[in-house]
Amino acid sequence: MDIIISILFLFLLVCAIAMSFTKNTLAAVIIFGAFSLAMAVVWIIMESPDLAITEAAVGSGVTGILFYATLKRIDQIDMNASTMTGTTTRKLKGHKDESRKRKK
Amino acid sequence: MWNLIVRHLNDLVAVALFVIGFADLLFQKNMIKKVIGLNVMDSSIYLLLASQGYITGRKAPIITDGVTSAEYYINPIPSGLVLTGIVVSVSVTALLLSMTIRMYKKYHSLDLDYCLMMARGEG
Amino acid sequence: MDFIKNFPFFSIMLSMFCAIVLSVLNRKAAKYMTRIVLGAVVCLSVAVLFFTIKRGESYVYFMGHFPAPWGNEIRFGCLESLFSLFVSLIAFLSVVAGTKAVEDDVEDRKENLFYILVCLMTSSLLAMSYTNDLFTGYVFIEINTIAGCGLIMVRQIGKTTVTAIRYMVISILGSGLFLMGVTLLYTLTGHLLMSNIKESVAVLAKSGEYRVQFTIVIGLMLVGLAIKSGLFPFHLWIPDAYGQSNVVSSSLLSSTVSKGYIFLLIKIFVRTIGFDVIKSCGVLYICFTLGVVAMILGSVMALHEKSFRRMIAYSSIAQIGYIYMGIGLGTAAGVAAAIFHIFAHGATKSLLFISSSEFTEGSHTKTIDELKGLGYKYKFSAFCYSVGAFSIVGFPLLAGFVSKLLLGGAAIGHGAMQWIALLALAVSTILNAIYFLRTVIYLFIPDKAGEEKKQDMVPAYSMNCEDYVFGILILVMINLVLGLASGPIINIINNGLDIFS
Amino acid sequence: MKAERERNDPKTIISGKISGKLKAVYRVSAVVLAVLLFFMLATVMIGMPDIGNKNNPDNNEVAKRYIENGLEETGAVNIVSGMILDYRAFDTFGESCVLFAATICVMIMLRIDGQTKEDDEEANKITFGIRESAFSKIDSRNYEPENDSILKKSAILVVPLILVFGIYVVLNGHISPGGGFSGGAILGAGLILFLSAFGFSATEKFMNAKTVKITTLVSLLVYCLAKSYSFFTGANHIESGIPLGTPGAILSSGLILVLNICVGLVVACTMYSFYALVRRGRI
Repeated sequence: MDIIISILFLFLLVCAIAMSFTKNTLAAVIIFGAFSLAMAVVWIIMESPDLAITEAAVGSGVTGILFYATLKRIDQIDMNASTMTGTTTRKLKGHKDESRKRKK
Repeated sequence: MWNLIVRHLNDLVAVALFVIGFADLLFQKNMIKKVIGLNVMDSSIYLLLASQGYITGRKAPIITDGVTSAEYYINPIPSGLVLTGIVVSVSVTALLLSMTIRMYKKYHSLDLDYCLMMARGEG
Repeated sequence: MDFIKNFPFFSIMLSMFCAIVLSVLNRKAAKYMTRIVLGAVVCLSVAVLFFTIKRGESYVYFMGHFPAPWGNEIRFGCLESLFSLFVSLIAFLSVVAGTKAVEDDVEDRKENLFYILVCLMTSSLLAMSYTNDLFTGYVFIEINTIAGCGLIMVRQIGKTTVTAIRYMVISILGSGLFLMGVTLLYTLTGHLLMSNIKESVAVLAKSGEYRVQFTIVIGLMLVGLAIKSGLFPFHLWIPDAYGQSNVVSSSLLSSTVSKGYIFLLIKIFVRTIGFDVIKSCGVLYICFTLGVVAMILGSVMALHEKSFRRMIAYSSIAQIGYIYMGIGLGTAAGVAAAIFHIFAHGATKSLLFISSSEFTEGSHTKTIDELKGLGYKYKFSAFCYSVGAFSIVGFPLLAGFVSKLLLGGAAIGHGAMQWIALLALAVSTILNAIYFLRTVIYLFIPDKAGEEKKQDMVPAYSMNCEDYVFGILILVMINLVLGLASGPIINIINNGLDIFS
Repeated sequence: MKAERERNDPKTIISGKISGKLKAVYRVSAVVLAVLLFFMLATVMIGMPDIGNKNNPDNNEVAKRYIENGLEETGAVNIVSGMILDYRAFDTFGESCVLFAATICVMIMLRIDGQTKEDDEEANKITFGIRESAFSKIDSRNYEPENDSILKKSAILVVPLILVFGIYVVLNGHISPGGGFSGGAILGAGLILFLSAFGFSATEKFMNAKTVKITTLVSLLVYCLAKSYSFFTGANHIESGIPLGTPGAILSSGLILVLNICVGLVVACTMYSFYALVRRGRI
């Protein structure tokens, strides 16, 4: 038990640090999803199933979806701006790859 | 020393996560990462709170087989408080994300400092 | 008579209920319903205030079927009911007097959402003032923060969004620290109810255990709430937030929302942890120092500010410094003076903000220089603004004078702190006088050059808007009452503090 | 135009030559502050009571009564549910109001009413110059996925399961882990999945602004009134007269079931409306 929880804690710390230093916004959001999932397992080990089910549904579920929807909307705003003016206004290093795909 | 760290492992991890989240919320420029930092910070406080209720060798507070002895279950209060807290952090996350979209619509940037500068420039 | 014990609960639930129902009403119905409900809350608070003054003791009210450490409870004495009366009265008057400004600034179809936020804010402030449980306090702090953020951004120009984001980010840092403090306190004492925490803390403090821990816990809570109320090093969000949002929002934010946090802080200091423990761990010196620095620096920044609304906002920083200085003195007299200053500043600031709306909206005045000669055009607003300015400077007969007198009186007899406090009060008052009287003088300077500009000004809406006149006049009267009849109010505050802990 | 854009580009201002050094200072100060705060809090933590010890101050008479009398007094098998919805119900009521306040703020931010000029522009932009009222293929191209058959097929399989599971979690909140909030979030996630697979036109048949509004209003009102009744009777020492039923049955534990259903509905609608508002500015 101790070993499992130590590994999970290590995973949480690595996720948190990686999230702070990654350049890519989308990657940060995905790492956050992993973080929440690990948190849910920690709750199970800590004998709080209520928290586990809530964290799994909310942390990695709905919050993640909201983040993705936000990134998508931001992308949309950029796309509209570029079709309106003919120039690209992209500043985010975050989802460069996505936008490139779209332009093709 | 090692013994002490092992006994307070949950506390120390929670504090480390709290500090990382706090620094992210304060120093990251990208709004999305700020919001993630907020979530990490809140999770860490919940981890700390729930650790206090945990008692080695006891079960989750759902009554099984009609046993209602306090010797058999962990402390239910921290779980309840954390449940309330999680709702608060989801609400705040949604609010901040919606404001981020609005800001991006106006200034085409996720960088809060840059947007502040642009807003000042408007007079 | 005993039925009055239910009234605090009714006032919290009534405003929540109103907020929920407002979500389906149209703007006109929402406006009137908000007024009726806030008026009813004011009446309920008055009843509770008289009841508690008459009985002279605190009451505990179960929220549910279970007694205190198990269930939630609210507790009210005369101080809590006075604060609730103040909050609901200011909210009611701001909404009534600022109707025109709200109609101008908020989109028609979102106006009911604005009133929902006002109701939620009022209800959370009432709950914060009545609650006897730290975690309930945290939940209602969050409602207050979110509602405050909504109030800032309800005037949708691009700038307010950025301002609201910054307000929100800073506030969340504060709530994170506060929640951390609550968690650690729960770990150390095993309770969330304020009275029970006090018992445990007294036992632990006697045995000398966990001394460092308590200092850190108190520090975390203090910093968390200080960030939220905008004490000096954490004040960066104030000028933008108060300067750009709608006047009603500014008035509510500066005179009620930030005061709610300070009231909760006083509650934590006096009722939860105990003033003796607080004094022994030295946190009060931080309070005092930051308060004094805020008093001076806030005034200096206001002096340098060109924009009219932002100048009033900067003066809020100085006034919050006064309150923290009063708390930092560490005596009952100091806390009483701080509480009186909460009321005095709240009444004055809302008067200043709302009466300034006619200058800023009517003639699109932004800078102080443009105020010249407006006093002749908008006579009523200029008069009321001057009353507010005189009050905040500390003109005798008005609220600000009494509160400064009380703060000065509380400072006497503290050795070195006494001189620092008195000097800071003197310097800050002089600076206050310089920048506020400047605006008053500008208002009444005849301005030849600006004659043609006046042609296209909006006619004074004080003439045809009875709501505005009514609200502003009542605010002026509150200032006079706080100044002239300060004796009974100070008595109530002192009695309230006696039964507070 | 282009030059202006470049000048306004944050890259040239923020990460360009002006703030190259500033960025390093920023990073270093962040790390230093984090490390300092960590050591401060860590020293505090080391001196705190141990984790997992049954003699800690927080395992006191409060927790004991919850466990020993909780089943009798609230009728809920899941003690945590009984605690947050009966003993400490005022907190939980505040929590629902936080969610409500957040929804209102998100609506203020993102709802497009077509009243102001900026909104009109926005509506035009979203639909590539075609007015928003004209829902068309272009509209769906922007909001909704292209015909993604993998997503559609798997959604047909998964969505009913998710919804049933969500309903199960809500209804069993007082018996098993979960409750109104987690169940509502699961329901909301199911609705969002349905929405992203089949688009707004299919979802609007059963979930539109009116449904969301009415559901939220009714649930919150029921919640508010039920809790007011319970607070009022409790404080005045009147029997509430709500039967608790046999522990372990679905229809038991008095108001907790009703409150769980209300919270579940509110949360599902809130999550759905957050997503819809973020995606297209209307519910």
